[in-house]
Amino acid sequence: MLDLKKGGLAALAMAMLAGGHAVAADAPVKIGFAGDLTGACAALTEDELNAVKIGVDELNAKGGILGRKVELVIRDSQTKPDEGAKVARELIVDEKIDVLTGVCSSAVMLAESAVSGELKVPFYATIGSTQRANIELYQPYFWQAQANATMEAYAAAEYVAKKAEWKTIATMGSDYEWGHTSVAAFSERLKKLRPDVTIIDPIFPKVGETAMAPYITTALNTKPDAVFAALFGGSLGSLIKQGQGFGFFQRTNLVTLMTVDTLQSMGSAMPASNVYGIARAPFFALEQTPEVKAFIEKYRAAYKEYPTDWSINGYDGLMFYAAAAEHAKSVAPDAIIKAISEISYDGLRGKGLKVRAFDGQMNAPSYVGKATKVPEYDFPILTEIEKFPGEALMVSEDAIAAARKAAKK
Amino acid sequence: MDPILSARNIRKRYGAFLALKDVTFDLPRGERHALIGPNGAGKSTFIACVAGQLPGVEGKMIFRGEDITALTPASLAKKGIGRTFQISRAFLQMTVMENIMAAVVIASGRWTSLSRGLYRDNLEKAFGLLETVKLDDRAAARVADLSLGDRKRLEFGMALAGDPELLLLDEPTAGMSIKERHYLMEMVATRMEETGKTLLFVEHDIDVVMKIAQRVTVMARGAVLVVGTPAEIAANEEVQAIYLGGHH
Amino acid sequence: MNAPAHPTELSRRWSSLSGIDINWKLVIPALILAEVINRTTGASTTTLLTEIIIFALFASSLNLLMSFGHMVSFGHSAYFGLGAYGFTLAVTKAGLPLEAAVLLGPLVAALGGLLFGALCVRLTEIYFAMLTLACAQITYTVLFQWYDFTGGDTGITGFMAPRFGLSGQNFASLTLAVVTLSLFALWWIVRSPLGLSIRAAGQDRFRAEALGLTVRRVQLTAFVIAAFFAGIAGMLYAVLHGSAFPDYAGLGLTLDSLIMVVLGGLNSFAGGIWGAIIYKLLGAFVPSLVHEWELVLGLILLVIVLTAPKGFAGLIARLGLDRKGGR
Amino acid sequence: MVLIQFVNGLMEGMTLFLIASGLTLIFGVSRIINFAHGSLYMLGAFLTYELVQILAPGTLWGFFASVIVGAAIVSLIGVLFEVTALRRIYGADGLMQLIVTIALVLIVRDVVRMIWGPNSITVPMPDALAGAIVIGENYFPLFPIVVFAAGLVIVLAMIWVIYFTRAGILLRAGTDDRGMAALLGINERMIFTAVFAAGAFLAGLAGGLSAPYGEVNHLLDTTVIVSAFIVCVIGGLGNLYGALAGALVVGITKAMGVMYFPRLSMVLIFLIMAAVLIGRSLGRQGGSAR
Repeated sequence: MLDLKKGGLAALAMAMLAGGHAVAADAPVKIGFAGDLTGACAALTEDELNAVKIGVDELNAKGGILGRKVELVIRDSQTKPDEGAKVARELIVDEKIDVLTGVCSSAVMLAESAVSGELKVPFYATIGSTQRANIELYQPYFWQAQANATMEAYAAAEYVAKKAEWKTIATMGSDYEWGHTSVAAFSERLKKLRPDVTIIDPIFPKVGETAMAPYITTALNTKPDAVFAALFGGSLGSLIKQGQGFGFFQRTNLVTLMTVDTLQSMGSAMPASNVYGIARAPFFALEQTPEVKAFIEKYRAAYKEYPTDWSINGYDGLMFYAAAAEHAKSVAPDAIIKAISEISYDGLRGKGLKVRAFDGQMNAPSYVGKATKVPEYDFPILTEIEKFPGEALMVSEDAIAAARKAAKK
Repeated sequence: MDPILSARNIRKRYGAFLALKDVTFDLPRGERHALIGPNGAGKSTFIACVAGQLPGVEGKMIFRGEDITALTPASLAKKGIGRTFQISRAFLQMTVMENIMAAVVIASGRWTSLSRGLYRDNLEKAFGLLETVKLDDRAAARVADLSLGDRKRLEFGMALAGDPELLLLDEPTAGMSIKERHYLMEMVATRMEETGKTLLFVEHDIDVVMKIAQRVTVMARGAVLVVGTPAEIAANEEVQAIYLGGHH
Repeated sequence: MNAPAHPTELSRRWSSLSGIDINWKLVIPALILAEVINRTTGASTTTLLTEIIIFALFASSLNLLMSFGHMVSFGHSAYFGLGAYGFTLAVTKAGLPLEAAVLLGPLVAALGGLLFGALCVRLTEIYFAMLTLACAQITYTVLFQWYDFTGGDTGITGFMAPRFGLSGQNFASLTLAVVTLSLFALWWIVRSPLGLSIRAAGQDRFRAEALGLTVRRVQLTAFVIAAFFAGIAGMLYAVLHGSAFPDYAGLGLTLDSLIMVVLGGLNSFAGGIWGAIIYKLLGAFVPSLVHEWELVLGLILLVIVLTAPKGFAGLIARLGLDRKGGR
Repeated sequence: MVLIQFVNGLMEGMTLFLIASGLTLIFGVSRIINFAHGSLYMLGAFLTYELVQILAPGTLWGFFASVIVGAAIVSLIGVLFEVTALRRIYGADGLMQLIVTIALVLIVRDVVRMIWGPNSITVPMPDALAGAIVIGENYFPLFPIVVFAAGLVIVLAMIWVIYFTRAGILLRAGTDDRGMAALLGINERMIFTAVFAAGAFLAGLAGGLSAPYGEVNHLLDTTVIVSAFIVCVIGGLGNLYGALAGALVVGITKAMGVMYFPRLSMVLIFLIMAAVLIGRSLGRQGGSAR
């Protein structure tokens, strides 16, 4: 029952898709943004994209990259790995992009990384942070311009270790790779730093769980001094809101991921004390250099809101790429890949950011602080912040090599 | 002559309601037997019990000397019990030929076959059945487009595909015109006559019963009231009082 | 009785007497057209074409259950996922050569279909559908959580050159060939005595039982066949992307396939093919044209369903464009 | 701890029931699998968020008034959808109706995102309900207890409407026997619309009531719809008491499961459903599968 009409329709549609795509030598530098614009990652990715757009405008105002105009090509991966791989391939092959970025979900990141490795086009992530990309799925055309999950958990452990009065720590994480990796890394580091601390066996609510009461009860039952929770989104919000009815924030402390978007959406529901947040790049904690101030102002003017961690990292990631291109005097993939480990970049998150060639990991910092309501903002921010430079958190090359060997088995 | 079907103390309840109260019933081989009775007498329930349609039937059902009480409709069909339903249940989205062919294929037990040669081998049998029920000229029509009378005849033809020893027809003429009723039931009677198979049918039209049935069982309130020839039944005062008198 | 007719005449008579037929004259041009599109357009069109072809098979396998067996599955992606993982794990864990692994995917899917199907066919209608959903979610969870074996939620990537290292166009041609053969096999099954029994069991299970058909056994057979072909589609998809993710067995894909079958048109063999073409094209174009693509896609779905409640194939039949089909 | 977990389970169960009740009502009467039920729930949450800010944030009456007004608006949206889209295809295959409701899911999700953005929002909890009843070392949070009570009120109200009012008699006539309803001269379409309105109201109510206790964002629809369906199926679709029992069983098993089999949290609800369905199929006599 196939018939010609169908074929005709399809042909028409296909012809529309195809279009022309010749690339001239002085064509613009194309940034392919294959991001999770819908689905579970939509909110984070939108913040990232907002900042990337500002970055592109800034670059073009300064004459572009290597004198070439910068052009942003946007695709929605729908937070689906197969869709991500598809649009990444389309961007690379048809749009002839020079660099790929945008992902948030770990699974989508790995799917797009595989495409980048296969087609040898540079790809960097500023949200998605699985360590598998450093270990067995490492490929040379990929780098992470943010702290990976392990580094972040290490930062939390360093912060917690300094709280001498905390003797018993309960742990929980969302039941997927990020949650498990984070809890394991946190426990490993904390044990090393504070052998006297008792770490309770972790509990793992399912991804997206919003009925947190049973988990709160279980965690509180061990009478911990603090609870480390590798949760985000719905589970984290529910934990904080539902925890208050159980006196969670009178009975113990919470150490968890607390980026600016979370602080904003919690708003008045944030407990007055006892919440400690790990963040990637909270705008209020950055050294308020003229560049940082200018960026925050520009962002606020454009989007009527403060930039989130995802915005800062998205912007920083793009500018790092531009710096690498200027250094290499080329956007050719191999030149870029060589350049990223040669340059030292001064960005919004501080000076001296560089990528380790061995596993494509940037020495990006992490921030840990105490969630506090302050009069200057209509949402809580982090105070008593400690910034942990990336070098101290990065897993050693030897350990990565060993993990790679173990994963091969 | 030993009965082809013999029911012993058949009892079926729906919750607190006893639909069949210890029905005992013998059906001689080769007989055309009608089940009559007022609405709610348990006729259709009894047919459904014989056909294995209902769960939780108590009592014992013997078919050709074998206990069939707990068997499923499919295995009863394989043992030689064919049936039609009160409401026409032909395969609506198939053609007449496909309906008959489905019946033939299933009756042959080769439903897993992937070979369309099976159709070729059975086409003549299928056409034969269609001729029997006078539908050979409508073979390519879709069942959904058939008249009710045609559908009922088609169902009869399908029920014949497995050459059943016992044919159960549950109100085969419901909803048909008087002319159609007699046309269908005479066709059934002729076929039974020719093949010597047994027929048990539920029927409301007394004229049809008188003409077709060799013997009649009258049921009322879930129990057998009386069994006899049509003439005996017609003359029975009790039947007249309970059934014929109250006939609407 | 008539004198025995000549066999070919009989088979010709059977064809004219059965309700479903295919217009062979149009199949070859359609295939040629697909291949021409493949060879004359860009890489992304080729990828889209390949996906359409793969999903035409996936949706058609579900269509076997839905249109012919009248069994509505809410968990068909499980077998797509099992096909993909069966293949992928055969390569990564068992170290099988690709040729053998390719066969293993669909077999694993069929095995899953046998196991879950045996449970599901004991139920009917919405309860059948919900048990298939439960089975699919159990499959999804195993793929999602069994880190040591399935790679967990971040899936398995980089274990092979996508498309066996073939060029996009050559792989599209290969896919077209495999899917055409598979669709032909499905078509053959639908028209065979087995297919007739599946349709009979689907249209009226009581009638079919009274004729001597063990309906559950027929339904289980249909379920396993559908799972097998969904497994082929899943395996092809894993090869296309060179990766496998738990999402392949997720609820999203199940919904996609349901939408495809219904949009394409129930009670028609071509429904799954039509649905895959329409839905995939919409999914490719709408997001590239508007930011609020979910809104627009929803509105388009609404308009299509309200104007063509019998699906696309039904619409075609109504317009008289496709005389034989649309049943 | 077991006691607290049990109470936790009861509380979650009631929330689940609130979501499922409207779904099972709509299915029971019009046989529509309303996939957009989660979207209506989400709309209830967002409307409550808006209304609370207008009315009186933090107060008890402000919260409950917002929830009820929000649910009423959701109900209107439901009616609009039923009249413009669903009603046109009652004659078509049931699956077409499913697809129409899926289309609505996509539309509502994007509209919500356009209005309220992709980030989560927080609906402030009424100050009076923020605390807990503390017995020794055990905390029993107030808010879910109030939701539980509200759920009980709704159950009783539904029972009263369905079994003791004229509307309920008409409704049951419509559910049990379409022909009977026609005989009584009831406009079947009116019943369908009324029931859809009631189901949408319940969805909006559930969304509003649960809003302060969890995250509210444009993805709330999918989180909710699957578990609501499962609860209905466990209880027997269209069966109100069944839905209540199913919801409590799911809630309590989930809460207890955290202690005894934590790794199963992701599939637990599906395993319960599978067990119930398989049990149901085994409990049935062989032969005619119905």
